[in-house]
Amino acid sequence: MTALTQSAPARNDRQFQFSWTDAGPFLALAVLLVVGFAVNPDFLSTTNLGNVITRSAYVAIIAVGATFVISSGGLDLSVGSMVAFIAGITIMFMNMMVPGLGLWAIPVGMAIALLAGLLCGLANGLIVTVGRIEPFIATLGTMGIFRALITYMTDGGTIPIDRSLREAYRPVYFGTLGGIPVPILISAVVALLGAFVLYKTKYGRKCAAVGANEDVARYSGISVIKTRTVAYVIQGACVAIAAVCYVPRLGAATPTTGQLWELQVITAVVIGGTALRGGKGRIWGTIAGAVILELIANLMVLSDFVSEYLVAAVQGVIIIIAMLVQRFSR
Amino acid sequence: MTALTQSAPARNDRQFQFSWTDAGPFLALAVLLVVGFAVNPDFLSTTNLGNVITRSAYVAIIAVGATFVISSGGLDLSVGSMVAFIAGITIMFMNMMVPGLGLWAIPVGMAIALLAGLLCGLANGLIVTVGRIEPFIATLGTMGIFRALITYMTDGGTIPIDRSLREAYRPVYFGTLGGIPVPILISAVVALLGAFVLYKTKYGRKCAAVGANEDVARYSGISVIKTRTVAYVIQGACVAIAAVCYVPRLGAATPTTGQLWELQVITAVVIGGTALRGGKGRIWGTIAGAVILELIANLMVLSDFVSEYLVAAVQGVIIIIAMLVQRFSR
Amino acid sequence: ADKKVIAVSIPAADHGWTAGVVYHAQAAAKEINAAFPDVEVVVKTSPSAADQVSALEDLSASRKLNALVILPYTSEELTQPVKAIKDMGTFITVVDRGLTDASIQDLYLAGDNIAVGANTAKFMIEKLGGKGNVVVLRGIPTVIDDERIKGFEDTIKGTDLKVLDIQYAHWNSDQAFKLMQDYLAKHPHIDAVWANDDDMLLGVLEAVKQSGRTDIKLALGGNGMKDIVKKVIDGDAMTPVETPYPPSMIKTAVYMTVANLVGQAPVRGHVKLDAPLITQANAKEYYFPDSPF
Amino acid sequence: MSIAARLEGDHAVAPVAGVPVGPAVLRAEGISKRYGTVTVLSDVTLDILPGEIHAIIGENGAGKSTFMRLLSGYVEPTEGTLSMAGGRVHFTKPDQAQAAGIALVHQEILLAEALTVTDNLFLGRELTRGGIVDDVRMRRVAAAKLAELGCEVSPTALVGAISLADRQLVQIARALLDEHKVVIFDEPTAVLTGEEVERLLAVIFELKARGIAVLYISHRLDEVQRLADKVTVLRDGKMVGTYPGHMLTQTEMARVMVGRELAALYPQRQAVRTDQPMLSVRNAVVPGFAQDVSFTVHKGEILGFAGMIGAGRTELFEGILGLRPGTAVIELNGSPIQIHSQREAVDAGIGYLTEDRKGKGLLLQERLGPNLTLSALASFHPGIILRRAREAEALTQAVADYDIRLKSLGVKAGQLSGGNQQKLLLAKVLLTNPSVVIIDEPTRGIDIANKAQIYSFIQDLVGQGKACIVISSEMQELIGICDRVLVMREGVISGEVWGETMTESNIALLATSERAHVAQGGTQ
Ligand SMILES: Nc1ncnc2c1ncn2[C@@H]1O[C@H](COP(=O)(O)OP(=O)(O)OP(=O)(O)O)[C@@H](O)[C@H]1O
Ligand SMILES: Nc1ncnc2c1ncn2[C@@H]1O[C@H](COP(=O)(O)OP(=O)(O)OP(=O)(O)O)[C@@H](O)[C@H]1O
Ligand SMILES: [Mg+2]
Ligand SMILES: [Mg+2]
Repeated sequence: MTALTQSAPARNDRQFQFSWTDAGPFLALAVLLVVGFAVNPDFLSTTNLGNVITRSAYVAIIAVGATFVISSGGLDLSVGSMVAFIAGITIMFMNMMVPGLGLWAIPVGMAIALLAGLLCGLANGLIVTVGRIEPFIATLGTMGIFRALITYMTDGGTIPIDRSLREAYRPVYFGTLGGIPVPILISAVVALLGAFVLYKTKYGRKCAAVGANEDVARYSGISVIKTRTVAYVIQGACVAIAAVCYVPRLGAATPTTGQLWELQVITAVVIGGTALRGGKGRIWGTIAGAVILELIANLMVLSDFVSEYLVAAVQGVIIIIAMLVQRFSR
Repeated sequence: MTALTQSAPARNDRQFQFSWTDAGPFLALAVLLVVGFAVNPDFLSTTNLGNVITRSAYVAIIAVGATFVISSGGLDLSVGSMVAFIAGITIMFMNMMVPGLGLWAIPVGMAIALLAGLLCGLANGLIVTVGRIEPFIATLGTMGIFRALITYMTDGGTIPIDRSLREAYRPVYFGTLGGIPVPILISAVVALLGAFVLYKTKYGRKCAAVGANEDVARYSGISVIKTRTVAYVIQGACVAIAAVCYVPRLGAATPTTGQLWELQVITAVVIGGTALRGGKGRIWGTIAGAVILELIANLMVLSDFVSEYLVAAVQGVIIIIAMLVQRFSR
Repeated sequence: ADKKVIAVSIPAADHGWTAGVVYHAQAAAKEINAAFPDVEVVVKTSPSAADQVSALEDLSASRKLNALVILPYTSEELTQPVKAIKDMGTFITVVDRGLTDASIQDLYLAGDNIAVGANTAKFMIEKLGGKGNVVVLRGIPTVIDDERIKGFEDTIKGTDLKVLDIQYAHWNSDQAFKLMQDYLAKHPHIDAVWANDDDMLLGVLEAVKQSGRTDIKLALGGNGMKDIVKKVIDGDAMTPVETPYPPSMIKTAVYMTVANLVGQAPVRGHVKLDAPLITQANAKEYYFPDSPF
Repeated sequence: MSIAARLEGDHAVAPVAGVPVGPAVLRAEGISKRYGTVTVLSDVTLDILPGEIHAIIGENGAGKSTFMRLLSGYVEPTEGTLSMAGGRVHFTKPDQAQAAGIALVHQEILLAEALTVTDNLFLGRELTRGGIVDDVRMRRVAAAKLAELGCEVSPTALVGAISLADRQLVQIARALLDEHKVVIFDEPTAVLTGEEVERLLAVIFELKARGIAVLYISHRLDEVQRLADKVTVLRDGKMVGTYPGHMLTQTEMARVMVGRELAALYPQRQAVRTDQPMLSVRNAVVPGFAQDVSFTVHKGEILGFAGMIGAGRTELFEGILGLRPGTAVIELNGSPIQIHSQREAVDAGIGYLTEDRKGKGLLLQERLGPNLTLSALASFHPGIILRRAREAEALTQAVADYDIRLKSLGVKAGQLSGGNQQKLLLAKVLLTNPSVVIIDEPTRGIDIANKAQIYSFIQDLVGQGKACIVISSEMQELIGICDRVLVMREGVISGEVWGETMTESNIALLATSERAHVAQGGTQ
C-alpha cells in the first residue's frame, strides 16, 4: 500500500453540462410530435399545430404564475374557478360600460380584470401566509368561493359579452400579428417576463429560497410571508391575463368555465420539471408542459384508436409514461 | 461524571399533556354542533345526526387510508375514481356470480373488491415509489384511468346490482347493529385498526419516519419504497371497504360515483391535523375532519341563510375559518 | 371517391343523460357507416365547452367536413366556433341547445327544457289539487338546468304550491341522496319532490324509502331513464309519470343530416320535440331496456 | 498552583472583572432564556471588545449555542438586555442583528440544499446590476471567498450535492461576505480537517487584526488555547467566569468547564486486537468518490480512516453499505456477503453512524424514544406491536449511559443541544448491537469530558470482540484510540500507519502531498 495514485478526479463545473432533467420536457414534446405525425400526418399541419399551441396559451399563461407559486413552496387549486370568476367580472363590467364608453369598454374592462386578478391572488396569498393554512386546503376553499361567486353572478346560467363588443374583441384570441396568433404572442411575453423575474431578479431568488428552505430564507432576512404572497399575486395576474384572452374565444362566462384547469396547470408545471415541493422553477419547461398536455388531447381527437370512454385513461397513461421517460432518461 | 441531568427535574413524557393542536378538530366539531343547534334545533335530532355520520362513513374510511399515505409523505388523488371503479367491478362480479352462488355472491364479491383495492393501491404505490413520479401527478394519472375504466364498464350509464341481491345487501348501508348504523360501525373498526397500526406497530413508526425525512429513514435501514408502497396498499384496502359499503346505498355504480371525493378526503385529513408534508398522522383527527365536512354540508341545507348559488362559497369560508381557528387557538 | 364526412360533436358521458347521447350517437354512426359506404360519421365527445371548441378546431383543421352535428355545451360559447365551421361550407345541424345566432343552424332539432319543467309542474298542480309543499333538486348550473327550473317556477306561480327548498345536487345520485336526507330532516311535511333529472331521482327515492316517511305523495324526475320509465309502466304510486327528454334525439338528428347529404330531399328548418308526459298508457314507447340510460 | 486551587480562592487567574477596558462593541447584560419552564440560560453578562477573540466554552447543553443565537437575533431573551456601542438594541429577527453588524456561523448547517453554492452565499443580498442579478460577479466573488477558506467546490454546485465539510465552509464564507463588527463561530471546525482548520484560524486572526470582535465556540480546546484572548465558561446555563485566554491550559479549561477533576482523555490501550479478519472489503468503487479501495478490519481492532476534506471517506463507506451507488467485494467473518441497503447491513451486524446527524441521523421533529429505536425496530420490537415500556426503559438507560443532558425526556430530538444529539445518535446505532461499528466523526461537537467517555465506549466495544472503524478529521483522536490508521486522498488509500509511525505529521503528509515519502507501517 505504498503506491500513491495520482488520479485525481477533477471536480467539474456543472455550469455548462447538458442536463437531461432540464431537457426532459422538450424531449417528451419532440417524441410526441413524432408519434403524432405517425398517427395522423395532418397532425403536423400548420393549422392544426397553430390551433393547438394557441389553445395551450391559457394553461401556459396560468402555469407561468403557478411556477412561481409552486417554486415558492405553495400550491393554488383555485386558478380554474378564478378564471371563471374574473371572466365573469370582466364581461359584466364591459357590458356595463359599453353605453358610456363604447369600445373603450374593452381596455378598461381588461384593466379591471387585472385588478381583480391581483386582488384574488392577494387573498389567496394572505390566507396561506398570514393565515398559515396549508395551501392545498386554503385554495380549495377559495376555489369553492370563486366558483360559487360566478354561479351567483350568472344566476346559474351564462353571462355573454355584449354584441357590440364582440367583433372588436375577437382579435385578442383569433387575430394574428405578423402571422403569429395573438394568444401565442401574449403567452410568449408572459413567459419571457416570468423567466426574467424568476431567473434574473432578486425576487426570483427569494422565491426559490423560500420554497427550498423556509428557515434558511427567514434567517437570510427574506420575508417568507411577503415573498410567497407576491407569488400568489403574480399567479392572480397571470390568471387575469388568461381570462382576458379567454373571453373572446367563447364570448361568455359560465359556472363551468375553467373547470379542472387547476389540475392541468399543475400537471403542466410538474411535467415541465418544477418540483412540487418547491425550490426550483422552470418557466420554459412549464410552457413545454402546457403544450404537451394540449397535444395529447389533440392527438386523442385526431386518432380514432380509442373508445370515447377511454380517452381519459389513455391521457393518464401518456402523462405517466412521459414522466417515467423524464425520470429514467438520465 | 456528575450527572447534571439530575439537577434538573426530569419532566415526564408528554403523554398526558393537553395539546391544543391535537384537540383542534374536536373543538371545531363541538363548535359546529353548537352553531348547528342554534341555527336549527332539528340539527341535533338523532335521525339527522345519524344520517350525517353514516354519510361521512365513506369519506372517513377512505381518509383513514389517506392518513397513512399522507403521513408517509405521499398523496392520492385517485381515491374517488377508485371507489367508482371498485364499486363497478364488485357489482359486475356479484351479478355474474348470482346464478351460480346465489347470496354467496355477496361475500365473494366483497373479497374480490378487497383484492381489486389492494391491486389498485399497489399500482399507485409502485408508480410513485419505483417509478419515482410526484404522487400528485402519478395519482392524477391513475385517477383519469380509473374514471375512464368505470365509464367504459358502464357504457357511460349505470351498472345496477342484481335485484335478487339488493335486499340482502341493503343492510350493509341501511342496517343497524345494536342501534348503531352498520357503516358507522365499519368505519369505527377501520379507524381503530388504523390507529392501532399507525400508533402501535413498527410499520406506523416507519411510515412516520419515511414521511418526516427520507434520508434518516434510509440511513436507519428502513425501506422507503416498501413503506410508502404499503401505505398506498392500505389506502387501496380502505377504498375497497368504502366501495363495499357504498354499493348497497344506491345499488349501482355510475361514472359520477365518488367524483371529487379525493378532495373531501384530503380536506378531512388536513382538518384533522395531519400535515400534508408528511411525518405525522392523526387518525382520530381525520375521523373528526370527515364528520365536520359532512356536518357543514348538512348545515348549509338545514339553514336558510344562503342562496343556493353560494352554498359552495360558504362551505369554503367555513373550512378556512375552521382551519384558522385551529391555527390560532393555541 | 372521397367519402362525405359527418362530424358529431357531443358532451362526454359524464352522467346518465349524456351517456345516453353518446350511446345513441355511436349507434347512429355504426349503422350509417355500415349502410352508406360513401359516408363517414365521426363521433367526438368533449368534457367541457372549451374542449368542445378545441375538438371543433381539431376536426375542421384536419379534414373537410361536409356536415357537423353538434349538441353544444352552451349556446353562447359555441356560437362563434360553429359559425367559423359553417363559413367553410359545412352543413350545420344543431341539437338540443340552439345557438345564439339562429341563422347559423341549417337544421335545428331540439327538446324543450322549459316544457320539461312546465309539464311536470302542471301534473303536480293537478295531482296535489293546486296546493302543497314541494322541494326541488337542481342539476349543474347550466342553461338546461336553468330552463327547466324556470319552466317549473313559472307554471306554479299563482297556485298554492310552495317551493320549500331548492338546491344543487349536480345531477348526481349520491348528492341527491344526501340532499334529500337533509330536506327530510329540515321539513316535517313535504308533499312532492321534483328532481329535474332521473339520476337524482334514484337518490331521492332511496332517501325517502329509508326515512319511512309517508307524507311524500309524489317524487318526479325527468329525461326518461329506463329504470324510471319502468316504474311508470309498473304503475308506481310515487312516480306515476315521467317527462321524456330523449337522448335519442341525437340519433334522429344524425339520420336527418345524412338524409340531407345523400338523399335527394333537402332537410332544413327547425324541429322542436315535445316533452309530453309519459304515463302508464304510453310508457312502453319510451322504454329502451338496452340503452345505458 | 493548580487550577483547582486558583478556582477555589480568588488568586492569580481570577475571572476578569465585569468592567471592560475599552468600549464594548457588544454587551449582554443579565441575559436569561427559558423554554416553558426550562431555564437554559440564567443571568449571563458579557462584554465583547473590538479586535478581541472571545471563546465560549462549556459542556454539551451548557447553553452556548442558545446564547449565540440570542446575540444574533435568532432567539429572543426572556430577560436581560443587549447593547451595542453603549446603545440598547433589541433584535427580533436575524437580519436586524446582521444589519447591526453581527453575523453567526451556525453549529448546525443552515443552507438550502436545492440551491447552488453561490445562491446560498448571497441569499437575501444578491448583487445586482441595474436591477438584474449579476450572476457572473456573484460567482466570481463566491469563488474568491471560498478559495480564501481553501474550499474548492464549484460555485454552481448544488449545496445538496457537496460534502458536509464543504457546506460548513460555504456557511463560513457566507458570514464573512459582508463586513461585520462581530462574527460568531459556533463550532466551525467540528467537520473540518487539519488544513482547513489552519486556514480558518488564519482568517480569524485577520478579522481580529481588522478590529473585528470574534466569538468562538469549540470543543477543541487546542484551538481555543491558540486563539482566545478571553475565555468565558458556561456551566448549566450559568456563567462560571471569564478568564484571560493565554493563562489557561487545556486541562485547566476542561476542569473549569466540568467543575471537577478529569480522567485521561484517551483510555488505556488494551491488547485485544486479533489477527482474525472481521470485515474485509476488496476493490470498493464508488463512482466519483472512491476508486479501488481495499482494507480489512480485524476482531478487536480499532481501524482509523484519516484524510482531508473531499478525500471520499464518507462516500466510500456509504457506497459499501448500499447507501449510494457503488460496488465492492465484501467478506464478513470470512464469508462473502452482499449489501444493497442499510437494512441488509444492519441485519449482517454492521452499524454505521453518519456524520450528518441533522440531515441523515435523527428525526428532529420526533421525540427521543422513537429516534433511539429507529434503526433497531426489528430486533427491539419483536412481533408487530411496539414495546413502548421497553423503549422508555432503553431511553432512560441511554440517557444515563451516554450522559445525554436534557431538561425533560419529552423533548424532541431537535431541541437537544448539538453534542447531545450526537450522543443520542451513537446510542441509536449501538442499539442494533452491531459486530462491526463504523463511526463517521464520532465526537463531532462533543465536549471534552464526554469525548473521553465515547473513547472508552469504543474501547469497550472492541473489548467485547467487535471491530470498529473510526472515520475522523481529528488526527489526535485517531492516534489516541486507533490500532492502525489508513489515510485516504482523493478517493484512494494513500498509505497506512501504525505503531510509532502513527504521528500527526506522517498522517498529514499522506493526506496531502502528491507523492509522499513517508515511512509507513511500524512495529506493534
Ligand atoms: N427549543 C428548545 N426547547 C427546549 N429546550 C431547548 C430548546 N433549544 C435548546 N434547548 C435546551 O437548551 C439547552 C442548551 O442548549 P445549547 O444548544 O445552547 O447547548 P450548547 O452549549 O450549544 O451544547 P453543545 O455543546 O452540545 O452544542 C439544552 O439542554 C437544550 O436541550
Ligand atoms: N458535488 C460534487 N460533485 C462531484 N464530486 C464531488 C462533489 N462533492 C464532493 N465531491 C468529491 O467527492 C469526494 C469526497 O468528498 P467528501 O468531502 O464527502 O469526503 P470525506 O472524506 O468524507 O470528507 P469529510 O468526511 O471530511 O467531509 C472528493 O473527491 C470530492 O472531490
Ligand atoms: Mg451548541
Ligand atoms: Mg466525511
